[in-house]
Amino acid sequence: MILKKLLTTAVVSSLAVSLFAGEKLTGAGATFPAPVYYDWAYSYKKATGHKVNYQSIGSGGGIEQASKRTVDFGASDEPLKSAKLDKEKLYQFPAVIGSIVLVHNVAGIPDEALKLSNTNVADIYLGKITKWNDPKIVADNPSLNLPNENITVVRRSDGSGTTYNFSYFLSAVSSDWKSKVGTGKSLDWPVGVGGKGNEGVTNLVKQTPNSIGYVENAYKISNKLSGATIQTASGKWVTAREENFKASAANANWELDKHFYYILSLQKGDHSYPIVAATFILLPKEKTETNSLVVDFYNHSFENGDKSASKLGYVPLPTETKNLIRQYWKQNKLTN
Amino acid sequence: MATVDKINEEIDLEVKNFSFRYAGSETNSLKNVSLPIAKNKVTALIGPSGCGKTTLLRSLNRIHDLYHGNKYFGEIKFEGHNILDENEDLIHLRTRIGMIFQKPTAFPMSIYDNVAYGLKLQGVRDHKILDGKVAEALKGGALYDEVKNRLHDDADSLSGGQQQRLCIARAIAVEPEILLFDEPTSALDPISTIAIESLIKSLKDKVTIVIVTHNMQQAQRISDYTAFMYLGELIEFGKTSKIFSNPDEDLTKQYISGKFG
Amino acid sequence: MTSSTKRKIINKFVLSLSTIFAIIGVAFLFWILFVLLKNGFSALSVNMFVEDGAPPGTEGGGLRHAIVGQLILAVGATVLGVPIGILAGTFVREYGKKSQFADLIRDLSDIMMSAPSIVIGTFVYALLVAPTGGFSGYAGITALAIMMIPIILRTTDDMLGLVPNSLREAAIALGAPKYKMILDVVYLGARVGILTGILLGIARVAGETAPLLFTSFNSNFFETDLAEPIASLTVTMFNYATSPYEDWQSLGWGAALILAGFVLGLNILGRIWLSFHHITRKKILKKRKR
Amino acid sequence: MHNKHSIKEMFFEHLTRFSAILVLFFLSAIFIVLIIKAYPAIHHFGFSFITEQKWAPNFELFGGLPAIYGSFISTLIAMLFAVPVAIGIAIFLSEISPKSLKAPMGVSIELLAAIPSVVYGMWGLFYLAPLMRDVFGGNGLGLFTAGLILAIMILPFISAITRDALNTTPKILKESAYALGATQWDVIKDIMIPYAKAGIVGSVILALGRAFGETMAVTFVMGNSHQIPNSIFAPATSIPSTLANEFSEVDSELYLSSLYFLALILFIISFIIIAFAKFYFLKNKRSRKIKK
Repeated sequence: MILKKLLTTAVVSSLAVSLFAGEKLTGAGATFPAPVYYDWAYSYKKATGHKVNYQSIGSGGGIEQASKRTVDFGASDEPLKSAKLDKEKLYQFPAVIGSIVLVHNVAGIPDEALKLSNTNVADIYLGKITKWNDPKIVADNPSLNLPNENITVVRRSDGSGTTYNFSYFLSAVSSDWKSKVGTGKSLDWPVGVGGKGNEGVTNLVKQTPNSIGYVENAYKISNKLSGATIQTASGKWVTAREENFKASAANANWELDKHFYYILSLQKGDHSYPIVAATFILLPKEKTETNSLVVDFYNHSFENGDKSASKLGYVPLPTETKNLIRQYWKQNKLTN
Repeated sequence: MATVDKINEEIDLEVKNFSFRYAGSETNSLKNVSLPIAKNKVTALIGPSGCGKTTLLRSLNRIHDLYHGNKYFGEIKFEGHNILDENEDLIHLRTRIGMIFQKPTAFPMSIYDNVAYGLKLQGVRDHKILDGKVAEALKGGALYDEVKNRLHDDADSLSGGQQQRLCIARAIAVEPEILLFDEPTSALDPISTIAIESLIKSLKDKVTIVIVTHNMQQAQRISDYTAFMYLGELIEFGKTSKIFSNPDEDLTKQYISGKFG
Repeated sequence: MTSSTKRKIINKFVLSLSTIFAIIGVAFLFWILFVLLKNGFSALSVNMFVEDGAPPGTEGGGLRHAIVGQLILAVGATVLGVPIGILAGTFVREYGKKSQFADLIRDLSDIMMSAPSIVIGTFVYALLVAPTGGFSGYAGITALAIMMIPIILRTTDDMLGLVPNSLREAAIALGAPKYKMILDVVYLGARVGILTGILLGIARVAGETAPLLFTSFNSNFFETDLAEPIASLTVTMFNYATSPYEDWQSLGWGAALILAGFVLGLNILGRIWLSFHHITRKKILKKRKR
Repeated sequence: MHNKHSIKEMFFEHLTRFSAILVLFFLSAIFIVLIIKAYPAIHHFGFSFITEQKWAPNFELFGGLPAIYGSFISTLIAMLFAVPVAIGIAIFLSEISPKSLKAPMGVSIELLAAIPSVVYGMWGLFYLAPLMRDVFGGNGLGLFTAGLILAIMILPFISAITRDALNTTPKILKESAYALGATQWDVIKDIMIPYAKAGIVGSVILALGRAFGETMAVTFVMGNSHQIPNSIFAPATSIPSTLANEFSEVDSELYLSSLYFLALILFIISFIIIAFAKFYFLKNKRSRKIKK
């Protein structure tokens, strides 16, 4: 039965091998923007017939594989500085803005109800706070019925830009974190279980009662997870909502000659969600042919993809930023 | 219909109207066999291949029970009770009725451990007792002198004839009352065969022996009584001298004169 | 208590324990099988075979790209690995015989057969992916072929060993040169066994994930160009199963069922084929005797 | 005519020889490539790599101990479960089971050995890990769960080979033990197991090698934590799962090299395990034959 199905598949497939030869691109890297890239690639294929095969393997992988030229483009949530870009002969531009949210799986506590101060977040990830009913958490949440259960800390097992931005934030809010763990895509984690990609972390949080994890907002939305309310740079409670992400993103100060290097973490403003990050595309300088295709894909997506990006939980780049990127493309002769 | 001579001996085992059917078979492989096994004598079972002599021998210690579905009918009396009884303690029975097989069956252990195996099964743990009994059994098996300096060698290192004597030593170590030999020399060379035969003759002071053989000279040489079987039936039983010189049945006569078989 | 009753009690106890162990072990194994069948069948649909991958939450995503990719990789590895394996096995049995070199090759291929497959993945990555500038179907095929060669080598070696020497002598006596004898007579005599070995070899490598992670990588699209990354059922399963999306997880189970069906199918096919030929061969022998 | 044949003959022989040499080539090439790629890490960390616990890629600090430890402990747990159960299954199949069950059960166990390991991993993540969480607390991911999955994965393999080995015990040998008054268990433990010992040990060692190098079945449930866990129920990592998780995502030479170092260690340990099993098997084949 199965064999028969397989055989028919083989026959059908060989007949279906498309006669029109669409262009093919392979990209790999950050898992943070993967849902929106999948979505854009799917629409792009429908509109143009070109295939953009994006594999979410982590930002570390994105930088490595782009530097090694094993892919046509890489993607990373950790922006690279000019020196590194020159060394690896890469171009860089942002593609979309996302936000890192803390999601939990504590029975009976709805979305946004749990308030976690920024230092408490750091202490949980340092292993200093191990129980949900720790007095430090209870102090901020007097009305919640927090269980006397161990917190299962979930984090990444792979090199991750999400981790980079999250640890950048933790280093800023906790000197303890800064000295003991630091900032990076892969860390020497004091506690926790590791999931591969944002996908893996989300899956583990979903599967494990009393767990907490950090993921891109899209993963929270599509999986209907409960998130925590955290603090702005000035200590005001702020929920993980689009308007608060936008408030943060509005502060961005992109510069062409820095290849858009900019970290959006902990922006000023009473509504600025503190862990917002742009995610970047890396292009090998010498691959002019594929670069123009990649640029075409992102240009097409900038024009047509804002809606789906918002729907998935991302913040589309503002029009002026997009124009700046187009200028960058032109300046570096990336377009046809 | 069979001719079963009355014998004037102490009877150790008595087979009475015994039939046997193998699992899955629709006919009996042994049909209504009756014969006595005399104490401290050698009884030989002879007959052409497939006549049931080995089947009969293997019934005497109920080794057939290892395979499901084999059926016994009739009686085999041993010290007044029927060993075919459902509640018979087979483990105990087999320590009293030992068996030697067609091929040497040295266990994958040392010479010493082979002989001590049955004793250890019976719970003998004392090394001094074991040492003594092993030596005694090896002497009884006419092997002691050949192996006394390498008791802890692997039993595999012995020749075929030595291994067969080792098996005999192993069997007599537990001091059985009866020993069953299933063509014990069929896999051996003539010299080893002679050694085994003289061993069997010397053993009968202590134990009762039943031997299956297809070698009529062997039966003549070592047995006191002979049973001739054919197609699952007992044709004739009597003193060996009589069976081989002046049998009552025509079939027996034809067989011992080599007309068939 | 006598030693005999004690032993009988121990006997009962240990045999019951072993039965219980067997039941527990088999229960676990059947639990896995049950889970696989239940989730796999509930995920199975026509779409799965005619549609390619889609973003999570999109209606109508399928596994066509992964099924075809898997077949391409399996066939590619077979085409590359089987001839080398058979020739090497032929050398070991027909030319090398009992030489030290032949024994060395035998030992090494046994070791290669059990080498951790992920190591082979890292090796091919260093050899083919990093220098040539890309994950590709070729790299995946190479990794699987490297795993396949020792399997085919040892099967060929064993199967040629079963061909009676009288056949070889008969061919030589007719004046055939050695290579002719091997090609025409020895291979013919061993073909059933070798073919079974090939089937089992394909089944073995088709279930591998680890060597593909860094070689053929993965693709969300239908891809037949071996120079590009290619999807496989195994890597797709890994990605889908570790994802948080229920539709992807479900597709992952579907992929698991298809893959297990494929692998088990090959195994069963091999067995039937072998037993069928075993029987016919026996029959032929009987006829000859008459 | 004769000449044509001898050219073809030579060509064919050399073709086969070349193919055989390819095996040697691949194995040595794997070794050499791993060593070359691992060299920067070997040079940088030396052998303290094996004893160093810290794995902090952001500080360019790499210690292999947690992964090596995780590989060993998960394999050990797997063997502790798998060996008695597998031997139990083999004894059941060869001695206890009614005839009607023997063939179907035997075949299905052999077929289960063919199920791809990634399926075991999926089952582990979705079914076994939640069960472990409910039974033992914690989050259900870690050495114990990984060991259990490995055990189940190698179970069919060990049982099938052990059953075959037990079945090679000559009937007559078993009968002669029964004839001495042995019970079924006496025969199994004193005759069959010693007789089949080499085969059993060989299969166990091969299974050990397989468990040690297994990637997919454990990566799902290991927890992927580069810490030496204080409990077997806590998350950990193993060499293969570290490679699967991190290999394609490294962004520094030393990081990649450290992963190759781990791969090299894994390869060497597997090599030793397999070579040992092979040696055992070979030794076995020469001895232990019943004399005819």
